Amino acid sequence: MTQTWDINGAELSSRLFLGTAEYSSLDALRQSIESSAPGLITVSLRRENAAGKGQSFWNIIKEFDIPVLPNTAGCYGVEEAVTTAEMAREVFDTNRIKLEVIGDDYTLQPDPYGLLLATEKLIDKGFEVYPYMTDDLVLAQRLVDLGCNILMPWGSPIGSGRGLNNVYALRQLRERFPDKTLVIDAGLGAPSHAAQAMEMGYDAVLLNTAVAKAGNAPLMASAFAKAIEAGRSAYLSGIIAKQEHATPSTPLLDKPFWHQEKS
Amino acid sequence: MTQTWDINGAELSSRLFLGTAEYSSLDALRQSIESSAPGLITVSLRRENAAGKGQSFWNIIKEFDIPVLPNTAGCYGVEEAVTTAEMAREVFDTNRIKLEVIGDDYTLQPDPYGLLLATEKLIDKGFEVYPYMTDDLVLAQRLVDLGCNILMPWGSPIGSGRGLNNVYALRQLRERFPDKTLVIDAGLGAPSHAAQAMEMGYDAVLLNTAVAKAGNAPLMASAFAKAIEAGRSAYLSGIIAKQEHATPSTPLLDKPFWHQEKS
Amino acid sequence: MTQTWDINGAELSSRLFLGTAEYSSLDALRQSIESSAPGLITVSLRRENAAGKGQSFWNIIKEFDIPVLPNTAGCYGVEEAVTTAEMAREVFDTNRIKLEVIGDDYTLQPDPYGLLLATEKLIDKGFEVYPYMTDDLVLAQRLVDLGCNILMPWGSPIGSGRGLNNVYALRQLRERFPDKTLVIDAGLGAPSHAAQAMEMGYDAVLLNTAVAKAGNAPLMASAFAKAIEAGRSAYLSGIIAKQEHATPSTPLLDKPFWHQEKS
Amino acid sequence: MTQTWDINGAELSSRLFLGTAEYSSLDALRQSIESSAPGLITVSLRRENAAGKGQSFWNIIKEFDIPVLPNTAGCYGVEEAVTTAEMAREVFDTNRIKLEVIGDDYTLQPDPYGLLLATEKLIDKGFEVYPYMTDDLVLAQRLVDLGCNILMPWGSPIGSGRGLNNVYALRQLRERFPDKTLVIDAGLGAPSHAAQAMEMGYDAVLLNTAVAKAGNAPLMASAFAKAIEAGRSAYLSGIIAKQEHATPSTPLLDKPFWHQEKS
Amino acid sequence: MKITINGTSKSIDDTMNIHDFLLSEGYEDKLVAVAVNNHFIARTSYDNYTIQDRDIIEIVAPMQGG
Amino acid sequence: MKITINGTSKSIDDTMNIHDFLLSEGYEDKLVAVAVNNHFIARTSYDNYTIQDRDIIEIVAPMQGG
Amino acid sequence: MKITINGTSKSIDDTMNIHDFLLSEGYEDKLVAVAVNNHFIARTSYDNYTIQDRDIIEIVAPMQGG
Amino acid sequence: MKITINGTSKSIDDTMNIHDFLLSEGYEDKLVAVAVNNHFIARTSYDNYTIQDRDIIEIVAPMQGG
Repeated sequence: MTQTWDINGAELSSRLFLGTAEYSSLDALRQSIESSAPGLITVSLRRENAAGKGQSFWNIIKEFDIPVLPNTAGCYGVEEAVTTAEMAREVFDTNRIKLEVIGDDYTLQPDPYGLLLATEKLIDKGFEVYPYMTDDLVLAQRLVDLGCNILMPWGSPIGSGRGLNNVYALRQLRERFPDKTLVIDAGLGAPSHAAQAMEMGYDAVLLNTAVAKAGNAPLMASAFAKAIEAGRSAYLSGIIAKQEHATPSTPLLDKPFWHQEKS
Repeated sequence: MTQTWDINGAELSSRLFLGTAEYSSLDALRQSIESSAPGLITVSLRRENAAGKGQSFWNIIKEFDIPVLPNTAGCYGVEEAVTTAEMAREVFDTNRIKLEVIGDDYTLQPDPYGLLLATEKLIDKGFEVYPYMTDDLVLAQRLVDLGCNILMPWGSPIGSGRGLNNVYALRQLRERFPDKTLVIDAGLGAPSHAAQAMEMGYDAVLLNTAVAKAGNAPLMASAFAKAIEAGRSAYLSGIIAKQEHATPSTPLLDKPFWHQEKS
Repeated sequence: MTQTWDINGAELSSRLFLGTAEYSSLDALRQSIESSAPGLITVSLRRENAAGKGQSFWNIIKEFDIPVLPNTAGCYGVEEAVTTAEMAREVFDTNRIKLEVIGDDYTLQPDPYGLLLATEKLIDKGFEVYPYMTDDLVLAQRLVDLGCNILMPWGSPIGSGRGLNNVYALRQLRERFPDKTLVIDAGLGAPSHAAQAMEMGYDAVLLNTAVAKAGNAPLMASAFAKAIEAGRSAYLSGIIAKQEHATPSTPLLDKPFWHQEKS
Repeated sequence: MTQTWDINGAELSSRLFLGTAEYSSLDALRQSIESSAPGLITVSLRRENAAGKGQSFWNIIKEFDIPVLPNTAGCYGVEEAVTTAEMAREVFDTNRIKLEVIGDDYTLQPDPYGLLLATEKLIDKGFEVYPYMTDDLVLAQRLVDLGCNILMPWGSPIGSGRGLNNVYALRQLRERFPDKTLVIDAGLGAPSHAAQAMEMGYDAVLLNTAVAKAGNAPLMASAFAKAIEAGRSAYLSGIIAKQEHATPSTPLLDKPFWHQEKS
Repeated sequence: MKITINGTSKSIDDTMNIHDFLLSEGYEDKLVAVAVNNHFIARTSYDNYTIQDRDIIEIVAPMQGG
Repeated sequence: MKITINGTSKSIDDTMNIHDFLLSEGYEDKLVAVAVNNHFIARTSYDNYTIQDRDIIEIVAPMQGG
Repeated sequence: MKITINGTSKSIDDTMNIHDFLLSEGYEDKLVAVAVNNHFIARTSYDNYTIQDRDIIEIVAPMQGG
Repeated sequence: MKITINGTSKSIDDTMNIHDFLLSEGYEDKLVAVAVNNHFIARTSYDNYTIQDRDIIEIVAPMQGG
């Protein structure tokens, strides 16, 4: 019933992109992936000791036949982000990179300056860049000019659960880049936030904290998966326009007692 | 995967209540019921001539093994509403009645005075009253005092597609009547509105115009069905609390290049 | 520069109605009245012992040449409210009564049923009723039918500082009762809330907690007074319509370097 | 009663900065300045022919003893903006420059890249830069690093009258730059928007369209002046915290009929 | 005598009960409910109620509703 | 006899009217209003109303209100 | 030689400096500023800059702005 | 000589290339990637790069991420 869709030539089975961090256990992570069947799974790189603690996580992800999207989480510098991307490409064997260049400690806001520099270098190196960005229209245009086909504006700060802080700016982005793949990345808290984004015509939603930190992660994962499908279907179907006044749903034609006085 | 739930002793298969009016065709109606599998279907009564135009509609609804909820749509008077309810009980062979006593032409707002009088009479006559009401807490208490186990506050005016006009009042109702069945009735436009209501702990959502007048009614019907399941699951799972600031989803422990300067 | 206005034949010098409770001291109350020069001052009645503690308060209010509006605060019953109103009329020598009939302990919501009964009795007894009401359109019509020329819908629960919980309903009230005096009573927290109400065409604003509990009551009182004047002037002037896109304020005609490429 | 305040060492008599464009007549402009007594007046430069059409406008502005803030409105290029600023400094005999480097035709969004380059050049040339910027925190930090003491984030697109599109981002800016002068520039429509900005702790508000295009410009100008004073006083006074439930303003101690049943 | 049926006035000669009336009007195989002068008449009472001059009769059937 | 005044019960020996009662209680120079058994007693009726056993009397004065 | 002034091309015979040019164009009593080929020319330099063929000259004055 | 590996300094006697180093450190069967002095070293270059004194080496593996 879910339709597959195309992103830069790859066919994805879902418009939910799911993060793998912050779950109470690897088992909770596995169950959340199973219950939501995401189209992409985001992963990261960390220092590894000989004990190989990262390997068990990776073995779980490999079980699933779902493409991964490595990130450069926590990078503040351009060189750092680029080198991390190169290591990720080798480890995960994919050109996809969720490019995070952080510009602020408190909001984890993307740095609109470093992001452009890193994007340019990575596209030169043959990467398929998924830029984690703000909702800035001019930044979006610069990224598109550099060759990005995918833009991932934040809804609100990572892990804040605030939903869409600036619906106006996000609406503008959709309107101005009708042919690009737009993904809301970060800040969502509830499925209704995800549905709202999809109803606006966004192509996908990337989530992590809202699922991983929910009371019941696998159940919340499936909730988001459904909400994203719901929002997409609503966008495709066409939503009724808001009215200032009521219009009766039940037609009044042939209503009985029509001659009666109002009480 | 959908769970059945109990409403006044009856087992319903979905938390979506779907209206049957305003569809572009009886076929669009049939397909919308099929695609969304609602828990209740709302129906009405109109003057019938010997030609029996109402019968074809009813034959479609009978195909489905879904309980119906007759309404008293368009009634302004108490007697009128009560007599309509009695006729509906005989025709549809159910004690359920969606009681509408309208108090205003432009907003189709429920009349909080006539509603109480009609509710009292109908409960005396053995009806199971589903009151279409405002979000007024005192009205809710009066209805409960009369014996209502189900309350159906409006989200916004019928057919307006505005969603939840007064989230505060609706939150109060849920908080104050934890043991009653609360259904958002009327005014929703998009699946995100329905998800939001369910995330607040509402038990069900009643819709008509948002589906019937959508560009593609059957697709929108399924969208709402999914959004309602999503919102319910999120409520059961527990939604993360909103934060003012960001918290990194990807842990920074063992991040490479940790010693580096920020660019 | 402030204009006087007419309310039921009386001339008021301001559209701010100020409550007198909850101030840190009688002196803070006096200064707040001085700094904001309200059009009406709300007062109440309480049990008095021979020591006469109520008299000092009243001596302060009497200093000001400002009409008072006694309330029936805390009344849950109709008889109780009516008898309180009668005592207030004698003590304060005015037919004005702010009629509060409370229907709920937590929200202090007006009881739409008791309010109608008490209003009818008090109008029979020659009172000029200022009903503290919800934003319910049908209740408003009933009150008008009983002879009320003034309606005082709440913005949000008393003392909550939430501002206008249901802008839609308040807009409807203004639209439907263009010739009645509409006053927002209760729930405001900040001057911007009061300005917003006045911009919507409300005739006045009644405040207490937002001023009395502010860090600096007299300063906040003057802030609300200014905001109410600002909102009124804006309403009279006519506010620009919201636009989806920008329109340059500085005209581009004859801009220098017009031939230049964009950087 | 209005207090003067210091901006970069200059003493201003008001926290309203008023634009001079789009008025129905020079007379409407003069009256609006008179009725609102702004702290700064924004002006621009345009191509002049020998007839000297610009001179009459300037003669009006000179009448007022109010400092002017020239802008670089409509500049898309860095060089263009810098040269315009240099011409403005000579013509208006002030180092102040409202630096606009536009990055988008539809939203007139500031270009966060060109803005930094132009700011650096102008600060080198001894200008006091008032940057018209987005609400981007990283951009703000870069501007501060370049030496800006004043930041002018937009509320929403110029002339749109939408008010504050992203309250969260604006709140972050205030919180993170407690010692800088923050001015909301562009997008406001109603006085309540200006009051809201000032209540958040913003230091001033810059307006043009909302006044010039109002039904009655001089009246709207005075409305904004009052709303800005109201918001500032509220900020200084301290606004009550929002509550979920009500707290009675009129104390219940010694309430008469205390023994009574609730009706 | 004159009656009103679903808002339209109609003349019928002899008095009859609801059951006969529905038959004569061709409703026999229809799922309908009946009210006379704003009072509900149950199916089980169709034989018992004899239509009077000036009766206002409502005959209703299932219809779409929200 | 026993009465209740402002929620507190009190014994008074001989019957008196409201006017006398207020004097005896020391309210003479106070701005107050009176209700007995939930009914308002106007100032002009103080002399006419004789306090009964078990009367519930409310005596109120101006106070801060919102 | 041909120059562009405020976006309009114009022919002037002999070379002159900005000061002479403004006089000849009737700007003497106007409050204006000047840029040539996108570079600002300060008043104090009006005598020093001699207009060249193909120069692009901007002459601006105060105008309404937001 | 002294090197830094994943932020911790370490002494190794003789020079070796990345391939040998990973073996000696017990990473042979691990899925890892390597950077030296902030530059990525591809697997295919492990044999070619000889570790120098003061080299800063990062060895990373898959980990949870959002």
